Formats: sequence, C-alpha cells, structure tokens
Amino acid sequence: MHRECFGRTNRAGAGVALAMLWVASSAAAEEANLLTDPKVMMDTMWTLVAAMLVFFMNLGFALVESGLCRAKNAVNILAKNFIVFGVSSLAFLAVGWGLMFGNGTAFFGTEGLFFLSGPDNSPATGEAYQGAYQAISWATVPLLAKFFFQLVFAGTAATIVSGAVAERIKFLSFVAFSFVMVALLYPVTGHWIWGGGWLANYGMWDFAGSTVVHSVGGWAALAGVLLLGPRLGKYGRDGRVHPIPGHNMTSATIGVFVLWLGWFGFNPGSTMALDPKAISHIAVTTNTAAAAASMSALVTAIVLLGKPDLSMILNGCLAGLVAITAPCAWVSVGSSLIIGVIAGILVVVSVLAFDRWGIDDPVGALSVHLVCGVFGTLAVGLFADASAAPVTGPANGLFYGGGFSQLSAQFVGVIAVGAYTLGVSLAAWAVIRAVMGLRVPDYEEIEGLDLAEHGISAYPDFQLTNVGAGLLTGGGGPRGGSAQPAWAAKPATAQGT
Amino acid sequence: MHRECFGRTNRAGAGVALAMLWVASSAAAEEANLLTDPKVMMDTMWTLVAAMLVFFMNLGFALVESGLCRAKNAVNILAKNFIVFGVSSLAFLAVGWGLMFGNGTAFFGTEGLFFLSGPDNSPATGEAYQGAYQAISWATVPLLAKFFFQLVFAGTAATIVSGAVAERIKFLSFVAFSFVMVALLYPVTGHWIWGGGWLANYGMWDFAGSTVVHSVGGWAALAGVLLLGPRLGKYGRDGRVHPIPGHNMTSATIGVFVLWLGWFGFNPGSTMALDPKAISHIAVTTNTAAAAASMSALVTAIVLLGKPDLSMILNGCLAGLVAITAPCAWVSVGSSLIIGVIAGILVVVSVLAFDRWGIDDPVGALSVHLVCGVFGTLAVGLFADASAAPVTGPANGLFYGGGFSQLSAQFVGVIAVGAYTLGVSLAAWAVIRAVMGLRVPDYEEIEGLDLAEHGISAYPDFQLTNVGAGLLTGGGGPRGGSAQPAWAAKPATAQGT
Amino acid sequence: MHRECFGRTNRAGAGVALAMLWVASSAAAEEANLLTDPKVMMDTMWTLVAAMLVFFMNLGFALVESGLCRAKNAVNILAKNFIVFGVSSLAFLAVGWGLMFGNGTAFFGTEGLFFLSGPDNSPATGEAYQGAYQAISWATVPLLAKFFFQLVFAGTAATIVSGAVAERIKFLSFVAFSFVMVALLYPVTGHWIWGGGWLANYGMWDFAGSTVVHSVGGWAALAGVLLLGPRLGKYGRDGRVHPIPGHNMTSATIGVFVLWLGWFGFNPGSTMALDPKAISHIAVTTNTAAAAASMSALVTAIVLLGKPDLSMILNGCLAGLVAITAPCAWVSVGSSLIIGVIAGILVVVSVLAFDRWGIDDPVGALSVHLVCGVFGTLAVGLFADASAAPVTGPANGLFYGGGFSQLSAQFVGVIAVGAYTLGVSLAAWAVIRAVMGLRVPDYEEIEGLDLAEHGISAYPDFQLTNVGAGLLTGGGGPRGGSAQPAWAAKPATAQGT
Amino acid sequence: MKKIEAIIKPFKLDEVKEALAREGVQGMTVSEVKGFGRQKGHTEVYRSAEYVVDFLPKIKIEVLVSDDKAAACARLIENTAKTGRIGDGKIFVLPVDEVVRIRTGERGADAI
Amino acid sequence: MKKIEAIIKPFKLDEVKEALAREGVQGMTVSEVKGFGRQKGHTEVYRSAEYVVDFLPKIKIEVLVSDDKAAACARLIENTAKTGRIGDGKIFVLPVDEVVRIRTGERGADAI
Amino acid sequence: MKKIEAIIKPFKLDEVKEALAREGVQGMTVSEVKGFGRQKGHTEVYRSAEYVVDFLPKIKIEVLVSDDKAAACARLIENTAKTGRIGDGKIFVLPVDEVVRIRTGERGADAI
Ligand SMILES: Nc1ncnc2c1ncn2[C@@H]1O[C@H](COP(=O)(O)OP(=O)(O)O)[C@@H](O)[C@H]1O
Ligand SMILES: Nc1ncnc2c1ncn2[C@@H]1O[C@H](COP(=O)(O)OP(=O)(O)O)[C@@H](O)[C@H]1O
Ligand SMILES: Nc1ncnc2c1ncn2[C@@H]1O[C@H](COP(=O)(O)OP(=O)(O)O)[C@@H](O)[C@H]1O
Repeated sequence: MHRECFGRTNRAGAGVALAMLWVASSAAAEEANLLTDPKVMMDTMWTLVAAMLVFFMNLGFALVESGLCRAKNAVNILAKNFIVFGVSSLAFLAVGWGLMFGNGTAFFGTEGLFFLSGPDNSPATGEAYQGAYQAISWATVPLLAKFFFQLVFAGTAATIVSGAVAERIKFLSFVAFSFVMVALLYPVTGHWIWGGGWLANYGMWDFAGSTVVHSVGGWAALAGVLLLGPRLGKYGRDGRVHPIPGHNMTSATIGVFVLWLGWFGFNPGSTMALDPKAISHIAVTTNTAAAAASMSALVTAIVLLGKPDLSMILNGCLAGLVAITAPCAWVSVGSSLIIGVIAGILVVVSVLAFDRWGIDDPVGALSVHLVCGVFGTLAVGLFADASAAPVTGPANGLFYGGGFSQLSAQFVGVIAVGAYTLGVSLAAWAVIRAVMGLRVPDYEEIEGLDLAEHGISAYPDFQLTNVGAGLLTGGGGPRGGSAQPAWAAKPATAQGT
Repeated sequence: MHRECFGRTNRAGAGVALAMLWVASSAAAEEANLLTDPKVMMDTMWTLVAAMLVFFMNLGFALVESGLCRAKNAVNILAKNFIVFGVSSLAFLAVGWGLMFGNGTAFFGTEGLFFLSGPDNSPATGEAYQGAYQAISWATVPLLAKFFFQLVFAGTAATIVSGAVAERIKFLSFVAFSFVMVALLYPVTGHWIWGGGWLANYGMWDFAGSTVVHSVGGWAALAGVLLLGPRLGKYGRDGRVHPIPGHNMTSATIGVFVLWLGWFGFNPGSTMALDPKAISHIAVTTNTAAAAASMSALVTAIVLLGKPDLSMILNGCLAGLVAITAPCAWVSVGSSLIIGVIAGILVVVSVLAFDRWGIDDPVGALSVHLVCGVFGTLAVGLFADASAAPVTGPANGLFYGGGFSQLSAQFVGVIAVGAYTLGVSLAAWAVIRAVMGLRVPDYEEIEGLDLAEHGISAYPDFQLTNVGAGLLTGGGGPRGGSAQPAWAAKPATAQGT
Repeated sequence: MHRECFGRTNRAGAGVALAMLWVASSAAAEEANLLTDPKVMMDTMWTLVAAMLVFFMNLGFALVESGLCRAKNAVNILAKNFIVFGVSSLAFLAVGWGLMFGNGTAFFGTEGLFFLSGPDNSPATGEAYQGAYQAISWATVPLLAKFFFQLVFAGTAATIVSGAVAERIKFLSFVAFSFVMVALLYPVTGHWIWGGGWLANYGMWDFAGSTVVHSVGGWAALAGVLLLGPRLGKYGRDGRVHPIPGHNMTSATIGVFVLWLGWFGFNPGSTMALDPKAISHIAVTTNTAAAAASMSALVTAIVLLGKPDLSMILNGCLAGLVAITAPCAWVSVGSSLIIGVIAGILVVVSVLAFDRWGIDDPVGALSVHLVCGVFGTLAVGLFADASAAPVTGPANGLFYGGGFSQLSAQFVGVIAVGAYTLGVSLAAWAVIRAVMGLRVPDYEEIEGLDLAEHGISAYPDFQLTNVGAGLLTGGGGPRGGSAQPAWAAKPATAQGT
Repeated sequence: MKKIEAIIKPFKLDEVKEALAREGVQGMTVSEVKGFGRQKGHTEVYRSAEYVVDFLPKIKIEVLVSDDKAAACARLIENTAKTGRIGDGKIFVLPVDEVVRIRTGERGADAI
Repeated sequence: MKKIEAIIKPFKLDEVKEALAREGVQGMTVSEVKGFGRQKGHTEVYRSAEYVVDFLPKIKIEVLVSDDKAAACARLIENTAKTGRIGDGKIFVLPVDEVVRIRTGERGADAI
Repeated sequence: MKKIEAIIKPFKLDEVKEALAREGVQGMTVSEVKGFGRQKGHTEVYRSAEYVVDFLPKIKIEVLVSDDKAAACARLIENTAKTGRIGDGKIFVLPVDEVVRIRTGERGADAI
C-alpha cells in the first residue's frame, strides 16, 4: 500500500512491539499485541512461505503428470491440473475448512462450517483461544494464515487424482469429482486425524500427511481408475502390457524438482511455527529420504532391467518424499535414510505390480501416493524415536523399543481412512458416471483429448509422430469393463483421423 | 562469508539485539540498533523474499509469452523477456528510483536522482528518517531492500509490454523502449501514486499496483501495438480474424503457475512489513480472486464456445490476479471472490473485442494487464470495506456505503495515468521508429524472428511443421497502417524460405 | 504435526520466548532458550529458505545443461543432474561435512567425520559453543540447518561438472565421480577456505564461493573434459569448429532464470544470519552484476557476430552471478556493476577460446564457472572496499587503496585450489576410466545416449529431425585422444541407426 | 518392380505393418504426411476464436514389391486399412526401373 | 494417371491448396521436406560460432490426377507457387499404374 | 529423366550430400522417414517395462537426374552410404515424365 497511513501504522507498531515485549507474555494479551509479537510474526511468515511452496507443487504435479502422458493429451492434463486448484480453493473455502477444523463431532466439524464464518480470535492460542476452530488453535498465526496453509494441502490431495485418471477421463467429470473431493472427502478424514477427531484421539499420528493428504489422494484415484478401466492400447488382446511412454521427460523432471522444493514447505512447514530445531531436522530428514529413495529406485531399476530408468528415478524421489511425510519430525536422520531406501524399492515394484494387475495408472500416482503414503504412515509406528525427535509426538516405534502399540494405531488409521475414502470415492465416481459420463468416447481417446475436448493442440508448430506412438490397434485388455470396449467394436465412431 | 569475523559480528550482534530490545523503542535509535531490531529484521526478510518471488515472475512472463507465440519466434521472445530485466535493473538504478521516490515535486522526484545517490538513514522511519527518499520512509527496512523490492516491480511493468508487441518487433527497438519505460515512464506515474505525488494526495489508492504496474504496462503496450499493426496473417484480406495458436501450452501453463506464485510476493509483499494479519489476509484475497477468475473464465469460454479453452483459463487466472492487486488489502475475502469472477469474464470478452477491433495482441497482455488493471483500480472504489481490511486505506467503496467519492478518485487516477502513459509511450515508440525502425521486414516475419534476428532456432532438433502453422497468404488486415503492407506487395523480399 | 501437543509446546514456548528475551543475552543461555531466541529463529528461517533456493538451482542446472545439448541426450543429462543431488546428499552426509567443517588440521577435518556424528551444541556460538564443528560455530542456527545449507552448496559444485562432460560420458562413471567429488574433493578445499584451514588463515576470502564452489566445479569439469576429448563431430577433419546447437532454448532460459533466483539464496544466504543491511546489500550487488553481465555479453556478442545471441546472454548472466559470488558482500553496488560488465565480456571471449583450443564444453560450464569463478575471486582483491561493505571482511582491494596484498592472497587461493582440484580430479577420472570406462562407444554417441544408456527418448511423440542436426561425418578433431577415434575407423560398431 | 504408396489413417499403421509382414513383405518405409480430401478437417479453438484445420495427419507407407506381388499387396493394404469411413486414404502403384540394396549391392528383385 | 509432386516454399502452401481446390482437385497429400539447391542455406550462430545450414524447409505436395489434367494442374501449381526468387522449387510428373480408394475399393480415375 | 530415391542411415546424409554435390548434382530433397526391415528395431524401457520399437529413423533422399546420369548417381549413393552393416537401406530409380522449375518455367533436363 506504500503510503503514509502504513508508515503511521508501522511506526506505531514498531514502538508498541518493542515496548510491549516484556509484558506480552501475559496470557490475556490482546490481539493487537499478539500481532506485533515476534513469535506470531515469525510463525506467520514461516507458515505463509511454506504454504507458497506447497502451492507451487501444483506446477510440479502438472508437469510430472503431463510429461508422463502423451502429447495429444497434454492440454487436457495441464487444464485439469490447473483448474483443480481453482476448484479446491473455492470448495475448501465454501465448506472444506469448516468440516475439517470446525468444532463438532469426532467425525466432522459442525461449527463455522461455511466460508470461514465461525468466530475466531487467532492468533490467540490455548486458554486464550475462543472460536469455532479449536482443533487448530495451537498454531500461533492468524486465521487466514491457517486457512491458506490448509488450503494448499487440500489442493494437493485433489491434484494427485488427476494423474491416475489421465488420458481418458472427461474434463468436466474430473472437475466435478475434484469439488466433491475437497468439499466432502478430504476434510472428513482430515478431521479424524488433524481436526481433533477419533483417529487423533485413538493415537494415530501423521505429521505432514502421508495419510491425510497422499494416501487419501491415492485411494480416490484408485476408485477412479477402477471405474474407468485402462487406456486403449495399454493391454494387448493377449493381456500383455504395452508401455505407453510419456511425451516429455524434461517436463517430468522439472515437475519432480519443483515437488521436491515444495516438500520443503510441505513437511517443515507443517510445524506452522518457526521452531528452529524442528524445521532444520525435518528439512534434513525430508531431503535424505528423497535422495535415498532416488538412489534406491535407480539401483532397483538397474537390477531389474539393466537400465538407469529416469522415470523410475523420478518416481523414486517422490516415493521417498511421500513416505517421509508422516514420520519426518519423529525419526532420526538415519531412519529417514532407511525409509527412503525402502520407498524407492517399493515404488518400482509396485509400478510393475499395478501394471500386471491391469490397473492402468499412467503416471504412477498410486504407487507413489497410495503405496508409499501407507508405508510412510506405518513407518511412524516402526521408526519413531522420541530421543531423536525435535518435537513430541507418537510413542516409540517397533524398532525403537515401543512395541506394536504405535504401529497398530497407525494401522487402524490406514485401514479406516482407506475404507472410507475408497468407498465414498467409488460412490462419487459412480454418480458422476451416471450423470455426466466418465470416459471420453474411444475415437476421442485415439485422436487425443486435446483436440476432442479442448479443440486445441499443446504443440501445434511441432510435427508429432504417429509412428510407434502408442496408437495401438489392440483395445480393451484384461480389465475391460463396460467403459472400454475394443474400438473395433464400434467402427462407426472411428472417424477421428 | 563463513568466517570468524562474521562470528564476531553475530555474537556481538545477538547480545546487543537482546539487551537492547526494551530500550529500542526510543525514536532516536541509531542505525546499529535498528538493524538488530527484530521488526526490522523480519520486515527485511519478508520484503526480500517477496522481492525474489516477484523477480521470478520474469520467468512466468517469459514462458506465458513465448508459449503463446509461434515456435519460430520463441528465441526472440525469450531473449526479450530475459534482457528486459537486465535493462530494467540498470535503468531503475540509474534514474528510475530517484524519479519515483526522490523528494521533489508532485510530479516527479528531484533529489537523489541518480544511482541511489541521495542521503538516507533507513531503516529509520517517521520523524527519525532523514534522507532523500521521504515517500518510502515508512518502510522499516534498509534502503537497498526498498530499492530491490521496487526494482522488481519496475521490471514487471516493462516485461508486460513484451508480449503484446511480440512476433514482429525488432529486438533492439524493444530494448530501447524498455529503457525509456523504466527510466522515464513508469517512475513518473509511480511517483504520482506511490512517491507522494499528486494522485496520492488526491486520495487515489492502489495497494500493489493494478495501475502503477499493470495498467501502465498495458498502456505502453497498447501504444506499441497501435504503431506496429497486427502480425502478418492475423487478419485475412476480408478482415476476418485468423487465430494464430501459440506453440507450447506447457510453457504457457508453467508460466501462469510461476506468476501465481510470484503474486504471493507481489501483493502480500507490498506491505513491505511482516504484518501477520495483513499478509495472511492478502494472501487469501489474492488466491481467491485468482481461483474465482480461472473458474469464471472457464465457464465463460464454455458458454461462448463450448470448449474448456486452456488459454482462456490461464488468461483468466492472470486477470483475477491483476484485478485484485489494487484492492487486495482493503476488501473482504468475499469481495475478492466477486472481483475475481468479474475479471475472469472481462478477460474473455476483452480478448474477443481486441481481436475484432484489429488490435493484435498475441498473448492477451492488453486484456489482462490493461483492462483488468483498470478494473482492479476501480474495484477499490467499489468494494473497499474498512471493517474487513487489515490495514487502513481508502474510504469505503460504493458497495460499502462510501458513495462515489473513492470511486471517482480512482477514476481520476485511471484517466490521468492512462493519458500520460499512452501519450508519452506513443511519442517514445514513434521516435524509436524514426531512429531505428520498429518492425522487422515482412520476409523476416514470415521466416520467423529467431532465424532472422538471432540466427538460431529455439528447437533445432525438432521437426517444426509448416503445414497449417499460420504461414498464411493474406497479409495486411483491417488496421493495415504503413508498417504492414501485404507481403505480396514486395515479392522482392520474399526470399526467406 | 497439527496436534495439541504442539500447541502445548508453542504456548509454553511463546511465553518463555517473551519473558526471557531480556535475560537471554547471558552467554550461558541454554539450548532451550536459544531455540526461542528471535535471532536464532530468524537466522534459521533465513538460512533454510536460502538453502531451499540453492537446492532449486539443481533444476536450473538441469535445464541449462539439457537445453544446450541435443534432444537425443536429454534424458541422460536430466538423469545425471537429478541423481547428482541424491549422490551429493548421501556423500556429504556420510563424510563430506565432517571433512569440511570438522575440527582437525589446516588441510581437512578429522573430528566428527562420519554422518554428522560429532558432538555439537549449536545454535550456541562463540565461547558457548562446544563441539566438533568449531569452524562454523559462528552461525546462530541449529546444526542441521548448517548442514542443509552447506549440503546444497556441495551439490552445486558437483552439478557443475555434469554440463561440461555431457553428451559422451557414461552415466555410471559420472555418478561415481560425483560421489568422489562431494565426499573427497569439494570438502577439502572447502575446509581450507571455509573450514578454518590454511587459506583462511592466509587471508584469502571468498564470501559465497566463487572459488569454493564454482571454480572447484570448473576444475573438476576441466579434468573430465581433458580425459574425455570432444564430442564426435565437434571438430571437422580439418580441425574446424562445428557448433552443435542445443535442442531447447526454452529449457535453457527457464534454467537461467531459476539459477538467478537461486543465487538470491546462494549469495545473500551465505550470511547464514538475518543481517538486514548485509542481505539487502548482497541482493542488490548480486542482481546488478547479473544484469550488467547479461547486457555486456549481449553487446559483446553483437559486436563480434552481429547477432543478439541468446545463448550468450544466458551465459553472460551466469558469468556475472559467478563473478559476484566471492565479492558480493564487500564491494559497492557500483563495483558490482563493473564486475558484471567484465564477466559478461569474459564469458563470450572464453567460450570462443575454449572452442578454438579444442576443449569441448557443450554448455559453457568452464567459461562460466571456472573462468568467472577465478575472476570473481580475484575481484575481491581488486574491488573490496570496507567503507561500502555491510560486513567486515578482506583488506581493501587494489582499486581502493589496499595495494596488492589482498589480491595476492586471492591469487594464492586460486592457484592452490586449482592445482589440488585439477590434480586429484585427473587422478579420479583416470581411475574411473580404468575401472569402468569413461566414454560411451561411438555408435552410442551417434545414436544418442538416451536410447543407448537409458533405452528411452525424452520426446517420443515428437518427430526429431536428423537433417542438419549434428550427425556429422567428421570424427576426432584436433584433440583426438584415444577415447574418440573417428567412427569410420570401426565400422563394425556403427550399426546403431 | 512396383512401388506401392499408401496413405492411411495413423492408427491403422500397426495392423497394416503386421499384415504385410505376415505376407512376407520384409521391409517398408513409413512417413508422416498431412492429407487434404473429402474428409473435412476439424475445428479448433484458440483464445476464444475458432478456425478450421484443413490438413489431417495421415501415414504414408512405401513398399517395394516385385511386379507379380503388387496387386496382392495393394489388396492386402486396402483390406486392412479400411474402416469404411471417409478419409481412409488411397493406394498408388508406381512403376520402378531399378532397385538397389545398399549393403550388398544386389539389384532388382533380389534387392527388395 | 499421373502423380504430380511439387516442392514449394512453405508459405505458398495455402495459396496452392486453394488454387487446386478451385480447379476441382479434391485431395492432396502434403509433407515437410528439406531442400538443397541453388538457393543457398542461411548462416546460423550458436554460442558465438557461425555455421551454415544447407537444408531449407520446403513443402512437398503430392497430387494424383488423371492423365488429361496433369499438364493443367502442373501449370497451375507453377503459376501459384512462383515468386520469381531463387528456391521456388520444382514440379515432377510421374506415371502411375494404379490408384485405389481404400474406403470404397474404387480403382483408376474413379479413385482420385 | 529419372527420380532416384534413396533410404539411408541418417548419419550418412552429409557424406552423400557432399558426394553428390561434387558430382555436379545441384539439388536434392530430403525427408525424415521411419524404416522397417531386416534390421530389427531396438528395445526401449519405460517405467520398468520393456517394449520393442520396430521403426528406425532413416533419411530419404530424392534426386532428379537426367536419364544418362541415373546409373552413375545411384552407384555414387550406394558407395557413399554403404557401411556394410544391416539396415544400410535401399535405392529406387523411378521414371519421370516431366520436370518443371517453378521459378523459370524451364522444363525437362533444363529444369533439374
Ligand atoms: N488426389 C489425391 N492425390 C493425393 N492424395 C490424395 C488425393 N485424394 C486424397 N488423397 C489423400 O487421401 C486421404 C483421404 O482422402 P479423402 O478424400 O479424405 O477420403 P476418401 O479417400 O475416403 O475419399 C487424404 O487425406 C489425402 O491424404
Ligand atoms: N535435382 C533435384 N532433385 C530433387 N529436388 C530438387 C532438385 N533440385 C532442386 N530440388 C528441390 O527444389 C528446391 C529449390 O531448388 P533451388 O535450386 O534452390 O532453386 P530453383 O528451383 O529456384 O532453381 C530445392 O530446395 C530442392 O528441394
Ligand atoms: N521392400 C521395401 N520397400 C520399401 N522400403 C524398404 C523395403 N525394404 C527395406 N526398406 C527400407 O530400407 C531400410 C533398410 O532395410 P533393412 O532390411 O533393414 O536392411 P538392408 O537393406 O541392409 O537389408 C528399411 O529400414 C526400410 O526403410
């Protein structure tokens, strides 16, 4: 605002801030004082900067997902990944936030449900807090900083779905599901774990969201993939897997670097407080797991296939990041290394397994977010070590003398969240299929969704090649449900090209 | 610097900082004390981090603009968008800063004009401030932090021009205009509004620069477009519009995500102070407007054309961001949603209108920055609401019981800035045209500016397609001024390919 | 972690922080107090945010390097630049950190060598510090924040090598060298200068690493290039230079913007402390040098070749950034401008010279990091000016009345680091060559490393052109060592395509 | 010898290739082309303006065969590439004077 | 029947296409080629070193016409594609033995 | 006149071009094609699954020459493009009825 009024505010503000510091520890400090409290100031900045980094992960997802799909669908995927954050922003504002953090039952929030309308005197905390969002009253930042930080997390969960259902889903059907996801699915399980709900009380812990964000995104994606069926040409008539290479490994690599960066907001930022020891610790565990997982995925790929497969290195890195997300604050750097190594192996094996099972996930979203999200959540119950942790948290894990108690709490969380999310997602996808259809017609899929749905090509000046580019004859494949008849069955529609 | 001297400084510094806190509220605090004042430290960090994000917007503009133009001109656009920040940095250092923030008249600064040479005891503020840059003395950060933050804003204004004049302007002519823009155009109107000039006194308010930055960039671009005329092939002999698709929607999408991220520096950073409530509020209004505008542009595109047009979703998002830039700190989250919705509609309609009027703006810069910059500035007079605003500012807007007074002040600002910038820009472009020419010869435009001006292709390993890629026969078009004769008129030059 | 336990911590923490501020200046402050000391909090945040920006430079390098190489090698380069940070993370954790910052001799650290295992009571500083990493005890941040910051620097040094050896080196040989580089090469010279070693004591100064990071990367790269020889086709049978254009100038431009952004972490972050004046100053000197160098490279390119060569503008910008890295905190803004101008000229001339000398560096890494790293280090001895510097540092430079003393210390540093790094790198490369080979077979190089080494194309949907794309017949060239026989000499292998 | 050139829909390439290979055709050369014909192009939308793209992507197959096999081969391509929808493409048969296999220097039918 | 192949400058494609369509030619096939000829290539600059690119982008048009229309069609292309500047390209007329329309199985002139 | 079409390995293009130019051939037209033949494709790996790419990149050269030069020219290409390894490619010689140089309207041998 660059103007004298602000000068006034600031000059006054600075004076107040400094003069008041030594009396500000009174529990009755008014909001005005809190807002010039260095801790509130610093926590707010940290929270917002972290939120910006997490926001930026939308770019990462957009690039990983479009890069690992074909050029003829690039606009569609970019459009989906772009608009999904718009949808999430509005849905979370409208109702998601209230469901997740509003005071209420053990299952969802009921106070201050819509449009942040509940009373709230943040950044007051503890006894001093009065308002509708008690569960997140521990964070010493203004309400809108909390909201913004939680919003970008919700957006992440929604964007995960996009990659798994890519190259065959209708654009508007995806938009509809995203709204449901952020308005009704994500906030409910979120409430259970982060909103003071029953899983939190049960003793399940998830620092930055291996379950709350990643596996929820993964379960919702799995439901979509099951109803959609595989892409045309992914499985030959004999059921053999035909890999469909992505169109742009540069995009995919940019995407993963951006996600890695974003994760430095995602994990260390989940303190929502500038706790020097905690955020330094989490930055290092996060980075170590990512590095270790990249390396172990590389080695696994070389062992299994003899080639240093870039797509697997990239997925490996993401796998490590997802896996360390739940335990990042409660495990030692050494444990983070081990967690990373396991995640990197897990993701390679699991990509192969999903492919074999006929579950066609173009970008590996299920292997990364679902499988490693589950693994990371369980890892809390295995590796948690209070002596290494910079913040208090779960009981020690199995490997640190804690026995099975924490592990079983984690396990309950995994199962409960999985059952709810998979079930409701299946229902939501099914309703959307009934109302507006889920999958584009076969000839649109062959021609590419960009031309068919958007009337545009991503790269109109470039000669795209049709020779050996996955326009395969074999349709259907092993899972062939009603949604994907072999194209040959309806030649009347095959006029596209 | 990693060395013991610094250790010394710090150790001493830390001691001083802590011991002094309770006496530091004295207005006579020396600079040494100020520099260890937590508020100054935090404000400086916030300002610098925000400035870095705004700097990064240069990448966003480079990608949006090159992505929405043709592959044969990609190097040219990237080079323009890259060098423009170099030019801006030097021009703003040389004279722009002084003109904008130097003490002086109501129309421009006169003290400390060149190379930051004026005296200045920042971060001293208020009474304590002594120096040549009184207008920005409210910010509690060192002079060079102020300079860096303002520099990246100046660079933004200059880079806006690049997209609108793309695909036909001479590289060096653009460089020359950019220098003029940052040295003489932007700082003058900037002085009026942010430098304590006549518009500030008149009561016009622009928080982060819908007018100061965006519409100024837009007016300067409009002047360039008017003198340049449309690209060859944009209008058929019959005057019909021939869309010329951009070459890389991946680039364009990356660009908009980067800009959206950058805007979290642009708007919340314009506090230049770590005010927890204000920056949280602004982050949310900014994000909400962007999300709402993306959605409303999507819907508008579907209604008008039946297709979810990615280029319009992207422009819609930018439109929302530009529109919320002026009012972001003084309107409620709900109002920001409405402002976004309107901006998203406005940008689609306005792209269609400019195209119809024969004003060829390859990337939609005029629709985004000029139209929505004006709208955002007026929105202050419509939606400003002191009860919702975290910082003091303008009078309440029309919709909040403030009547027309604030709106009319905003209106005067829009008109004054528009008249000055358009007039002087036209003159500057005209002089450049006379001295060094403005537009490349037709055969260079047909061949592409990359080969002609830079002797290089952006993608030499890729087969670019000439079939249906806008190498159209019809030249001229409805606005056909002297600068764009139909190529057929001079076959002697059409030897390029 | 989003849960009540954290709320407790924070509430307590906040109270403690505020109440304790005025007594916290006691030298005996316990760690608990230090961690709620605003200065420690702010310094930690600044250090971590800067480290994240430096981390992001990995993306910048990946894009600059892959963009300036051919499409057929893009996957290989992206994979190298991605995995190199994984390798660096593990190598620096395993032993690099200990060697560099562990207490020990003047030549390398010996205490707390492996896996950060030394005792350390950071953020205690000065007298209060007790631990194995005395040399970096001046930084008022927790140990893991120091580690993370230093790690991303180590990663930068390693990634520099990648570009120079691109398009012909075996993937796993590069991985092996990277490990050696970060485990044994970089930390040793780093110890000399930043770890309290002999060069530090000798009075050599390098603020953010023109020598410690950039020229070390450059020397290691030079060693690799010497042993590898030029790419096939780079030099004709007559020894004439055949330029091999990069495949994606969009990538290269994104890369440089990302690096420029990252440098705002690299240089200002090297304070590892939120010193308002210093970081503002360094941000501006850094930016000014980059801008000036971009411009001077542009002008030099136009003078020498008549064309505004984008690849040279980009290299110019990086040259300016590398050159200002050592002196950024100790020179005036004016000097930074001059340093930038010189670096921009230097890089153009030096690219031409390396090409002429038969040293084939596909991306200009030697010109940027080695030449300008050396220049920047010497620039400290020329331009250092205590009166302009926001922090204490070296003696005044030659141009500021300091005579030759600082310059000669810098010179000794350059020579010593160069001799050690070049020597040991040559040995390391030679061992790797003997054990696993260094260069891919000629037919793999002709076919492209992506297919040969990774079994994948970066852009499978795009038609890549083989016409005029550097698949030249002439092999060998002037430096033709044993590693690059003309392909014609072994037709038996030329079966690739 | 004859050269058969066939312009087909891109997604038919694999089927045609396999059919030819089954019939003993050992080699062929394929390229990307754009076709203009009775099948009208599609409408695209860019920044809210519509335009027609006249040229559609097609694949061109070139096969050298001996005179006696030409008719059968053309027939095979015809049957395999046919969908019955507009735009299926064309087959041309051209006379060839000479064929050389570069590797061996073989000429005529041996070189195919 | 004849096959007319024309190598033209890329920016002439639309004009040629429209001229042919006006004359009743209902289909054609187009592809990207690179031409080497009297028109010399251009000089490019990369990282301060110059080099010559010999091959220039051209468009190749292939049109099947009946024998009687071949000459007129070639003439039409010639006139439309001509700029009079070096590099305008070439037209070749080749004999064709047989033509098949895949969709209908029509042969000969009917298939064009 | 004859039209010589040669399918060669991409990295042989420069050599062939220079050889032809030395022999006085003043123009040629080149395009990217994919070849399927005795030389088998390579195996690629994507997300840990292998697949075979059948089509290999090749370059197609088209040169118009007068009847008397056709044999020599084909021979020259053959010799230059030969590596002796599988996949070296093929040369086809086709009859041509007419050639036109668009720029000048020259016809026949003059137009080449
Ligand atoms: N006269 C022609 N000369 C060359 N190619 C042609 C000709 N007519 C059609 N083609 C090619 O055949 C394709 C299909 O032709 P079209 O007229 O669309 O459908 P159909 O062959 O089913 O009647 C066109 O896209 C074009 O590539
Ligand atoms: N002998 C030839 N064989 C095949 N194509 C040729 C031949 N000569 C020229 N061309 C093609 O025609 C194009 C134009 O030829 P060029 O000699 O440059 O100009 P012009 O035809 O005006 O004399 C070349 O780029 C090439 O594609
Ligand atoms: N019958 C054919 N018709 C058209 N092109 C062919 C034919 N046979 C081979 N080719 C082309 O020649 C190339 C080389 O043929 P290939 O059989 O692999 O090796 P070689 O010619 O050494 O026996 C193929 O990739 C293909 O492009």
